[in-house]
Amino acid sequence: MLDREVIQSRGFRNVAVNGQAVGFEVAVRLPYYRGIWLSQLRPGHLSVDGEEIREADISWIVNGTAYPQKDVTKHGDVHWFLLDTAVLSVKKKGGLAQGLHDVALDFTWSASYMPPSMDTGFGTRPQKRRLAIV
Amino acid sequence: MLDREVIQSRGFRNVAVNGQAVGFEVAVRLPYYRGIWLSQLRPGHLSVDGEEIREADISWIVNGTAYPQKDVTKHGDVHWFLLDTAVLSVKKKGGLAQGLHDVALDFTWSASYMPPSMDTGFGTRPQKRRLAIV
Amino acid sequence: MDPKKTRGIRRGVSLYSYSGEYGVTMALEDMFKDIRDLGCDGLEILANAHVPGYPKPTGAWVAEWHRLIRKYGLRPVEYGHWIDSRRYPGRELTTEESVAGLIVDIKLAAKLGFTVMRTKMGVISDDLDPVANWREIIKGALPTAKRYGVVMCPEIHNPTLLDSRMVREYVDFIRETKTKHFALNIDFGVMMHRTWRFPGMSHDVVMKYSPVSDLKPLLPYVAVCHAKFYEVDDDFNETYIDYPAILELMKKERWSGYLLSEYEGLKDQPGRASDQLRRQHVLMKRVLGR
Amino acid sequence: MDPKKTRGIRRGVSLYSYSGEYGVTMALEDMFKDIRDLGCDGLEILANAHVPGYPKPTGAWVAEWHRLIRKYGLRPVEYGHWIDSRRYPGRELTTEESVAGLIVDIKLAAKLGFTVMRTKMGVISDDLDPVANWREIIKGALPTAKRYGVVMCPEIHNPTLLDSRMVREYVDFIRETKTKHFALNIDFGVMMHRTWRFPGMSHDVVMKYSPVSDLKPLLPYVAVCHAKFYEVDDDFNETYIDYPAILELMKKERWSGYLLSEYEGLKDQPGRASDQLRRQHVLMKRVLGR
Ligand SMILES: [Mn+2]
Ligand SMILES: [Mn+2]
Repeated sequence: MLDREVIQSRGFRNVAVNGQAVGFEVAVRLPYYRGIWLSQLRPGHLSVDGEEIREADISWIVNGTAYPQKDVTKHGDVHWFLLDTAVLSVKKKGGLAQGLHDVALDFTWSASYMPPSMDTGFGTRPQKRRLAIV
Repeated sequence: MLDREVIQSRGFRNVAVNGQAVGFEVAVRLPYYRGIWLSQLRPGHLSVDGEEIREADISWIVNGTAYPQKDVTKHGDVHWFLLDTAVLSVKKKGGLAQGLHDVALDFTWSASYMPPSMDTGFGTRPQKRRLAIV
Repeated sequence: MDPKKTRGIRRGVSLYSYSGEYGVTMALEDMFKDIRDLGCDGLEILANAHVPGYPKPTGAWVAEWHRLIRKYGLRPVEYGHWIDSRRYPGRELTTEESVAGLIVDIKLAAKLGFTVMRTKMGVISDDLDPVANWREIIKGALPTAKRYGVVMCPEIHNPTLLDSRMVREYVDFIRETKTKHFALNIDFGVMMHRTWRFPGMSHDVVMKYSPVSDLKPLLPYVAVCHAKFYEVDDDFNETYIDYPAILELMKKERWSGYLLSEYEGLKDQPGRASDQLRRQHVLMKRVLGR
Repeated sequence: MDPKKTRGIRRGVSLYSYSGEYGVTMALEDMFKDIRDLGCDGLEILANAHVPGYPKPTGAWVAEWHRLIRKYGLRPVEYGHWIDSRRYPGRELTTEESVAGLIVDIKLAAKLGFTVMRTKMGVISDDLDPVANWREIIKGALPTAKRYGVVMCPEIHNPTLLDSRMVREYVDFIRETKTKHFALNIDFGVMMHRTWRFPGMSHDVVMKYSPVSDLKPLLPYVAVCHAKFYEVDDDFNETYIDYPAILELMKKERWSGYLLSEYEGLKDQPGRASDQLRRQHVLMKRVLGR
């Protein structure tokens, strides 16, 4: 099953290329009651230990494919199923140090059945979790 | 998944024969970290709304077969798997009335790897739950 | 199976009720077991919550779906889905795009055995007015709905009132087109006489609601209902919605179809939805007699 | 794969660690994902907790088991099982009955790919003395263990001390029989220098413990260890057991094999076991260098 928290414990790890850490990943679940098209997603902020990550360094991995964060709203044919995690994949030379990190993030999404004034009223709560890079 | 509580919500129901309620059933999980042979089981007391049920009226259904409570220790070849519920099947004319009932029960089991003085030291906590007969 | 042809009022459950548990403490089969244990058979899913690989599940999953439906003796009643009109930022879906998506859902609903669809349309006002081209969208999909034997239903949901322009327009559409493939889903929340205070909300939002009697003239156009509820107490009274009044009216009017429980109360405490559903079904059985 | 032949000290996890979550918030595959995420591959199961249909799982389940093991790149290391000597009230299992059950487990362990067995024997005293006929039981199963390529291990668990008659008798048995199919599982709890207070217990039970140095002469007879732990703090120190001292000794002595994490701390808070396992593996990696 998934963690109840939006930020998942499983999947928090460095990503290496040829043995060199080039970034890290953190997995999130969708705190909603149905899946969404990727184009409905409205990414917010992501920070680790209080340091904000630049949007240009973030991709969202959905169904095994990575989409640069700035492009997610273009993908109206990619479906993020409710029980699948999405992975925020972050470019960062050397990755994160082994040990505990404070991860904070938020994101919302468009809900067309709500009045336009409340279009992105879901999911605005900031998510925080302290997790270990093993 | 199972309810965390020992007494499960699913499975609390009357049992009818030819349209006449002849008893009721309540399902329990094993609050242990491994399954047991039925012969290790030590049934305790079962009451509904404070009224004690006689042992002669209770059977335990494990793997689809009902065993009279007084005989469970004879069945060393029947395995109660950790993720399966056992059903306490109770003979009671007319069953239970529709509505809420307070179910209380306890049971322990033999653990041979503990000193003989602590053989049935597990599971002694009384279990209580208020459940609805639909 | 056309639920309108099923004799009498039948009970069922929308899997929405378990949304605080699904994926965290309950899987699909757990919810099926729960529903069977209520002594009812009606089932609503939300397609993009409960169909892995939506909108194109694998054949293996579809086979597993039918196996589970048979195993637990359930009847797929309502397929909940959305036309996300604001699917792309900055523009509304065209009629053609909307119809195309709707046809995908109709085919999938039928493949899974559903006969009613809760077709949630995009909204353009605070009063929940649907997109201006809703008639064109529905008309574009009616032939497919007919071919696949499903009824599309907008959901009449608070703050919409039963006696309102919007509902009259839907009824007029049904009358004018004489279609059997577009009807209403009434969410009992429109008759909520006391306001539910969401956890964390500091004050009640005052909401208008419809008297139960306003349901009567609509019943011939109602294919299915969301038996919305918040809290059933130890005496089997729903605190916010007058179930006996609603169900007695429906019995008297000889309405036939499924009441699909939609639990909307506190969801983050494991086991609470299941317990509340059991209580609500006691309440409904007492009035319905079965 | 004989773990004693695997070069160096390797990390793994006993599924026992998740016993507060298994069946309630985690299924088998969730635990596999968790372990893979720790960057290790060693796995211990408890046969009668993790094998549905134990002791006779279906062929379909065995195939699924191997599919999951491959999918997550895991290595079945230790098969935890019990000889329940008090299986029937009022009498102890005979040697023949015990051997027969043991042989069933050996075959199942091998079928699932395990090479080590944590063979928990019945106990007859407060000092955890095993049943009087333990030598006959093990001897009766040794030919089968050899044929199926598994090593049976009693678990040296507190309050037993490393320097004790019981452990000496196990070592003597290994020397006398010259067997490669009986060895020791050391549970690190025997070196617990501070006493864990179980929730609800009003006072500490004072327990004797072994100095880490007592582990050294036993290492040649140790096939696998339970890396028992209770609480790893924010600075990656285990509060009750001196991991650096134990692991440095094992490195220095060039012990090879698997350390299987056994989380024994608070288990009823979802997510806590996973978090604690991650912390413990940071701690172990820091000392082991991998
Ligand atoms: Mn509704
Ligand atoms: Mn141990």
